Amino acid sequence: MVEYIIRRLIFGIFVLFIMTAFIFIIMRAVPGDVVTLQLANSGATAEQMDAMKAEMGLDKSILGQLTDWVTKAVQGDLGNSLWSGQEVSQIIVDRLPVTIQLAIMSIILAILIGIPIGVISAVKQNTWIDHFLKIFSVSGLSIPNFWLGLVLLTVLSLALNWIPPLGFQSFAENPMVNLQQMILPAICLAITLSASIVRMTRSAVLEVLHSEFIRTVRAKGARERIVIFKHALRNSLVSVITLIGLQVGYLLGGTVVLESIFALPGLGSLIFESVLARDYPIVQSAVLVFGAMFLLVNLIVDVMYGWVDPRIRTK
Amino acid sequence: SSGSKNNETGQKNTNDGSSEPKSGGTYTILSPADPDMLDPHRQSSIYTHQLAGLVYNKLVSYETGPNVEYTDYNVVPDLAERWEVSDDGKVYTFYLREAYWHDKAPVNGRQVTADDVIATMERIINLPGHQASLLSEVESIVAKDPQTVVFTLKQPFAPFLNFMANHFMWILPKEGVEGQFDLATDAIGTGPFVLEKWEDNVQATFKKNPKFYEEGKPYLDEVIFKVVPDQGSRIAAFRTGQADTIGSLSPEELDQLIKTNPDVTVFEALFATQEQLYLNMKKEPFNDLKVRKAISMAVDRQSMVKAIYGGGETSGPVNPSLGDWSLPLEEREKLQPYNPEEAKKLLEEAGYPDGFDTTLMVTNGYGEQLVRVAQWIAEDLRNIGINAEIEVVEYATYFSERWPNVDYDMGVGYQTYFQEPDEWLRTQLHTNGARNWYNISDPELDKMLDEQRLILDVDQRKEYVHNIQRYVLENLVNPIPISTYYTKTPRQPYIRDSYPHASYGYGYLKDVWLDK
Amino acid sequence: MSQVQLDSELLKGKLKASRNLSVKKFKEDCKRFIFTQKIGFISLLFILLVIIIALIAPIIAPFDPIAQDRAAFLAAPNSEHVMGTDDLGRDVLSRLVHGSRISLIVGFSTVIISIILGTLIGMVSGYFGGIVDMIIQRIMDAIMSIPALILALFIAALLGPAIQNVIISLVIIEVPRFARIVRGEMMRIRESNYVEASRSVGASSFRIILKHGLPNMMAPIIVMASLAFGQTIIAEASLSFLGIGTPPPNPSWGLMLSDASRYMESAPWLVLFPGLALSILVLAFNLFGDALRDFLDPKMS
Amino acid sequence: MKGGRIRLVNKTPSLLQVEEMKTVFKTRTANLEAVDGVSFSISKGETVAIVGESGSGKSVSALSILRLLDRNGEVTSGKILYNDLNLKDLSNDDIRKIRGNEIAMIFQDPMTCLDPVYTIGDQIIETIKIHEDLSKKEYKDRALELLKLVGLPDPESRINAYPHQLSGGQRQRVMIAIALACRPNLIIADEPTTALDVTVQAQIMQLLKDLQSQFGTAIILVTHDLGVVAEMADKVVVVYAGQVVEQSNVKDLFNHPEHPYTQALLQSIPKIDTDRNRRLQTIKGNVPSLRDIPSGCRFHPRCPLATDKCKNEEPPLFELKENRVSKCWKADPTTAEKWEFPTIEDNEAIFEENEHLNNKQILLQVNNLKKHFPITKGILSRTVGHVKAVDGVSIDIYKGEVLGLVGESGCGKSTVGRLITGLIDSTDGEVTFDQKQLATAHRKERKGLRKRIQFVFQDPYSSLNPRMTILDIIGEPLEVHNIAKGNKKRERVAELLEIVGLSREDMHKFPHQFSGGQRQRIGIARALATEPDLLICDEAVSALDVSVQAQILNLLKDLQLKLGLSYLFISHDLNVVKYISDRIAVMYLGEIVEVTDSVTLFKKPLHPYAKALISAVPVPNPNIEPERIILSGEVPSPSNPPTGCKFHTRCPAAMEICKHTKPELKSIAKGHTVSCHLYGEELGNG
Ligand SMILES: Nc1ncnc2c1ncn2[C@@H]1O[C@H](COP(=O)(O)OP(=O)(O)OP(=O)(O)O)[C@@H](O)[C@H]1O
Ligand SMILES: Nc1ncnc2c1ncn2[C@@H]1O[C@H](COP(=O)(O)OP(=O)(O)OP(=O)(O)O)[C@@H](O)[C@H]1O
Ligand SMILES: [Mg+2]
Ligand SMILES: [Mg+2]
Repeated sequence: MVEYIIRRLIFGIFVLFIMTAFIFIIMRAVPGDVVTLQLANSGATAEQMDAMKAEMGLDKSILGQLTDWVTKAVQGDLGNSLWSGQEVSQIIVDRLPVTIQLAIMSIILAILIGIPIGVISAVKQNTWIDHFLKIFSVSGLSIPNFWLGLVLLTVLSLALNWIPPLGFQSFAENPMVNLQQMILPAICLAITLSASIVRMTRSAVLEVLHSEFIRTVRAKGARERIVIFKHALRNSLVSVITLIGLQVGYLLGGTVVLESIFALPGLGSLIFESVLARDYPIVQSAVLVFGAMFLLVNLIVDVMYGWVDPRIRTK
Repeated sequence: SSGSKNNETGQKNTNDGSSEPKSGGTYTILSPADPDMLDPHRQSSIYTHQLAGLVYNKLVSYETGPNVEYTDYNVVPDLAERWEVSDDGKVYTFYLREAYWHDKAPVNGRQVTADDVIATMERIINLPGHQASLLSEVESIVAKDPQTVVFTLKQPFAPFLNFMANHFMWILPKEGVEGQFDLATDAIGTGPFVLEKWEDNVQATFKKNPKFYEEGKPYLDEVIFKVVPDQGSRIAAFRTGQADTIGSLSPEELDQLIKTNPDVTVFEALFATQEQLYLNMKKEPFNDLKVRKAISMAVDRQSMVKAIYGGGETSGPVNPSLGDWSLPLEEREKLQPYNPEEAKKLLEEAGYPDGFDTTLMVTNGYGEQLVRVAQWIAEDLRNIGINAEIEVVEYATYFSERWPNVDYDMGVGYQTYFQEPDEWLRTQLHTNGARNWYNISDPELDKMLDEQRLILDVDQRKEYVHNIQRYVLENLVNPIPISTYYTKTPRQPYIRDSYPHASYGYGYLKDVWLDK
Repeated sequence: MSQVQLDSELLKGKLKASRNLSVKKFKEDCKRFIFTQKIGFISLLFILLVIIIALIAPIIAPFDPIAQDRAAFLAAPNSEHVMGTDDLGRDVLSRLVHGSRISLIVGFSTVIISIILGTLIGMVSGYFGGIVDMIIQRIMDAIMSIPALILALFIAALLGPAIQNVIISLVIIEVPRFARIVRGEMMRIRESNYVEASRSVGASSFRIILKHGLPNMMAPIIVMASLAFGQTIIAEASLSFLGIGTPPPNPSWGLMLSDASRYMESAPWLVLFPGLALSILVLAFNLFGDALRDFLDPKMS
Repeated sequence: MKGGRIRLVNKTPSLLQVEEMKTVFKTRTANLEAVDGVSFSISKGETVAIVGESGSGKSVSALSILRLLDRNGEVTSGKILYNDLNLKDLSNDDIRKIRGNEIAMIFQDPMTCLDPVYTIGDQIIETIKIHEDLSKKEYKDRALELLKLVGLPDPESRINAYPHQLSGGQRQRVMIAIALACRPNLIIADEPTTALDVTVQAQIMQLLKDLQSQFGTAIILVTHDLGVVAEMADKVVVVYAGQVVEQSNVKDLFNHPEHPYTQALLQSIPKIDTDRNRRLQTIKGNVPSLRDIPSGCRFHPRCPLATDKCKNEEPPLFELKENRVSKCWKADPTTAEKWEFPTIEDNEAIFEENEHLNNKQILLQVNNLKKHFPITKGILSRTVGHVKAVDGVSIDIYKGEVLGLVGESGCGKSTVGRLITGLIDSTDGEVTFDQKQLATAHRKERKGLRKRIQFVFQDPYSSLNPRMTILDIIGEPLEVHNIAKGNKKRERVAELLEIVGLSREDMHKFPHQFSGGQRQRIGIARALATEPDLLICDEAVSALDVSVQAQILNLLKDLQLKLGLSYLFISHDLNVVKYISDRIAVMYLGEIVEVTDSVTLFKKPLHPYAKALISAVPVPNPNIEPERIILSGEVPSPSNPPTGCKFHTRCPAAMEICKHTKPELKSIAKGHTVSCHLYGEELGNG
């Protein structure tokens, strides 16, 4: 297992490297850079601009810049923001917890909503309950989450004269406020994810229910409860977990929009602002962190496979 | 005529004498975005300079107060207690008041000296950026004594005092200039509020400066500046009392807000800049004055600004927010009539009876309203046969490539918030203007632009500047001023003595107090 | 009649017979689909309806979608403007009708380009395996490990708002997903007995990929495509919401929705119609995809 | 006495009595009567076998008893009396108390029947927990005891194993332990040994017999293997298309089958004593689909004796004597006429002599062939070991000859076949075909050689691309080798279809429109397209019903004689191999251990493994009491084979030398080679 994890981590680093290069090259291939952006209207001379570019290391070839960046990043130095000059690592450390908390809350919410509904749907296959839940869950996939966020916010402020308190506070600082701030965006993100979980749970449970060992369990005289929760659900978890791993990408993507709407200082909103401001080191690092998060979640997913399915554990 | 408008709907903004200002309270400002950095000399962003106004002072500033219009540009003392101008208009002597830096390391509350001013000015001159040009006419700066600074100019220069009041002229402590602390992420000044903490893109917290040079001020204990990117969220926050002010709203948004919060007060003011429709003079057919005039005539400015911004004025080459430096409203309207029939005729005369196809560049970096303006203008142009396809360009590309390199047919955009007619006119319209991104080259105009800088008498200069504007609207017609809209900013009803000014900086918050 | 003629007559007859047979099979399949997948069928009808609307948009739209009625800004639905007007006085119904074009163009182009690229990459990767597969998969992993919307945002923001840029960025997102599915299918098919049978008679790799691989993976690809369609349309809307999607004045549903979000309180109809249209279309694609999956899954019958 | 089995006298009160049971599946298009009026009874300690071809309703009958049918199935009428309790009418709760406790079930495939995510201990204990309230320790003790009972080695540690960590035979033992957990009175076993190798099958059958004699449990055994029936059952119920067509005690059934279907079934299976030169009896047509049930007697379309009456009137179950019924008009005691099954005319029944074999020309020569599949690990796919799937195999095939290849699952039979065809590359060794070496031949030559060796696959359905027409499928080799195109291709395909007994009209259909036997004919037609000299038949008839299997075997023999084809015939069914092969090679763990002609091998096998293998074959004749050599232990892993003689770990005759010295393949007699230390060269001159 340890060897497996190490191997996955090495793979992950490899993947992250490709990703970094990809982002790096695209970002520099498009027009616009910080220096011109900052100085275009200033009447600064070309020499002044070049000097500034040199100061920021933007005068080298893309490959040279990439090498520089990677060498430093490997040593834990992610550079400084080209605008504020702040250390990128610090900015990321400040913002990462928000996004992580948001992601975790959404995943938990989505699981809490998705799995029970999925199981009910499977057990009541082809009844009206099933059809209803099916339409309901597919609808979850069909509503853009930014949309949901806006509606929630407007409706709440109008109907209840309440919105989550502004000014982000971390969970450690003030759990009550923090939860109030996080719950709405988490719900918006969770809806889509839970919709996929419902569908996956339903089909996985159905498939397992058709398998032979379920017949064995029934032949033992087991109650339906045991058949479904002890055997069918447990065996379906592998596919549900895989799904969560794959959907985490969508979830993290959704944070961009929802963090903007709900004024949460997370990585998602950071990345959006930084792309527009051509703040290369931040974009670079934030994408890297997102990628790493995605890979990490998938690693956790794979490790969990082993926990769920002993066939994988021993391999 | 008044080029500005400073109305309060609702009641009780000014202290009517019935109550004395109360100290205390927190004032929360919601903003759609954050300064990218705090260094005011490296950044032209409004967000940086608004916050700088809380922390820093300039040598001189613009007057604010109950009897001052939002757009009045009266230069008043700030860090300089008073100043003297030599008769030849070339030597300015500033006498510093007794003021102390904020009590933060490494400056630790020492007194402000001439050295600080000189260090700051040198920094401004040496850093690349727009601000350097503000001091381009300065020959030398010397400290006569620790409290006196003398500026010697190369020649008499009319805009000088205005430039000294410009928001780029925030005076920094020497230690900052020397790099003893990071000006990008920290700010130590002399202003009414002390920066306590700045979390990039989240919030900036300011505490009252107990040693502010104006006795008894500021009243507020704390100013909080929060970033809430989504407009809907900002409104919701205001509605639920989590914010004191949230920036300007569209008429529809304001209507809805007033429905739920009827006692909200609304501050209305002219926007500090204007939309301009600019044309690439090197390209056919925009090199033809008739075509430019036709385009200008085709745009229904009044209906546009009403429909999109809920109200505003036809603007001129100098933005009306600069008060009477701008042409009077009637004249602006007379010189830029809405007359599609006449426009069509002009086009015909120019040889385009059926109009032509072109593109209209716009960026969404300024928000959606400008994109709507572009759509409006395109529709107006369609009416006279010009088929302008809208090209929405990403902001960074727009601002660092397309616009400065004059890589467009037509474009519509906002100009930077200039505070001096010289900036409005000379940087944009002079053949060598730093912001002449339109391929304008008119030797006669260049001469006029150079001359107005030398006229020291204010009234005389105003007259001359008006003439230049008349000339521009008749003989150049590029960039075509469109409109300046009224900003409508909701405010919580308990806010008192808030007198904002068109120039940058939240410095006016020193007067604000909360009546609750 | 000569022998050759006879033969060709015969051949024609045979061909016709075989065509008839597959036509008949197709007809039967359709009937079975309609009969067993009612929701899916209704969804399909809805999708077809939207496609037709998009095709004949200029004919059925009562107004020019970008023409501004300056006498009626933000008009509530009325007899002239059945769905009201927007903040520039443009007819919402007409914009909605024309907007379907953009949604469908973005959806179709993205999905079709992604299918082609994804299938090519996936088939090569899956069939040959080994080092080729390893390299391709790592690149796909790298792209996939950037959260979708962030990648789209990144690319669309850098390239600027334009339909083709939206499509490019969505394609970059979808390709690895298709490639992965196709690769899996190809690996499954590669191991299948009929491919082994084909190899045992000496068929070339090219022939196997083309004749055995492609036809046998169409079903999962179609299912995947119908689901990707929905995601793509939503992604376009999200990008428009962030201001990097379809550029105005062209109406896209996402853009309309994002523009309308400012008038959520004052002009809710602006939000309602494009929102409904978008959600129902995506819903239809999802339900259709689901139905197709059920239909094609032998275990479900 | 057979293995101490208790034979109960008639008239004992029955434990379970099924009367006129009818099971219906609701599908979207129709209601399928999968079981239509089945009746039988079973007494304590008795074994009743339910036999029939695939799809005849055996499993459904078994599942109906405990109401374990899929959700869409229901027992609609009839009675299922268990100790006077009608299981059909019990509440869900009550029948649950019977399941596992009074009546237990064992299913076919032990891998898919055990929940993969729980340890086997958990799964055994679960059963006990459901029905009995014990302490934790008692549960565990019971589980251990059960594992010991079913002969699982080292139960203490195995109790914590997961199903995938056990071999097929061990898993089946666990299934049996689960079934026995609550000491049920009746066990219903649905094909309990079908998925297992013959040697393991023998172990499991022995175990069931032992347990039955120990506990007196009654067993309902569902199977299609008449050999297993003959060996295990007291009473046999023959089902056809959802109905019981004959019921009898086992001896009577095999000695005097009453129903024409039973008769045909018995004749269509090759037995050890079947004459290799005789054509197998076949039953025309296929088992009817439930959607399209024939009128009258359901068997009439396939019955050579059918009359108009059979077509129109459904025969009742005629009771011939006690416990003996037949559902055939011929058995009507009122009209009782003697009938005899029409046998094929002798000149047709006997195959011609195979002249191709006369000149003994070597066609294929395999020399020391090896295939080691690498086991990889790590990021860089480091090779950490090898699966020695084929480890030095040498065989010859003569022109016109059938060489049978037998051995346990995983011993490398298929790999040998694939190596010879060139589907995979060998690690070592050489294959010489018609005097040309395959490995060294250049590309064009190789392609030419490949044309002459073709493959017939086990599963006819999955080896046909479902999206291609038969024309394209059979035409593929013609196109690939540029033999024929367009019109010519069509003609050739038509010809081939006719050769394998299909009609040319079939070429425009798709695979799913054919029955199993027809599909295998298509597979054969494809293999014949390039006019090959050698066919490799990898389990080519294993997936087919016995009646269809007989058709295909006859076809293969015909083709051999007519076209002079040679076959490498790979199969685990030794009866089939014996019937079709001229010579047989026995494989164990990637090596050939014995090669000889088929008669000799069955009469006088030499290698201890071959002996065990042959003795383990169930004989479909209840009168014969086979002497079993039950091999102990499991097949070792081919990645880590034992040293010396690979068989020594399981060999009853293992000697010291076997552990470290590998025996050579020696010629013992003419055409009889064996690799075993028991036999020196000198022995062979006999
Ligand atoms: N859930 C179901 N729905 C519809 N038909 C079914 C279902 N289960 C079984 N059948 C049908 O019932 C018939 C009898 O099936 P059954 O499994 O009893 O056959 P069998 O005799 O056990 O065959 P085999 O030897 O292949 O196991 C078949 O035609 C099968 O298709
Ligand atoms: N591609 C492969 N990679 C690794 N190991 C393989 C591969 N193919 C077969 N093997 C292994 O080689 C051994 C022999 O396999 P093979 O399929 O030849 O056995 P077999 O005798 O045909 O068995 P069966 O009767 O089950 O078909 C098995 O242990 C199998 O797991
Ligand atoms: Mg069965
Ligand atoms: Mg095999």
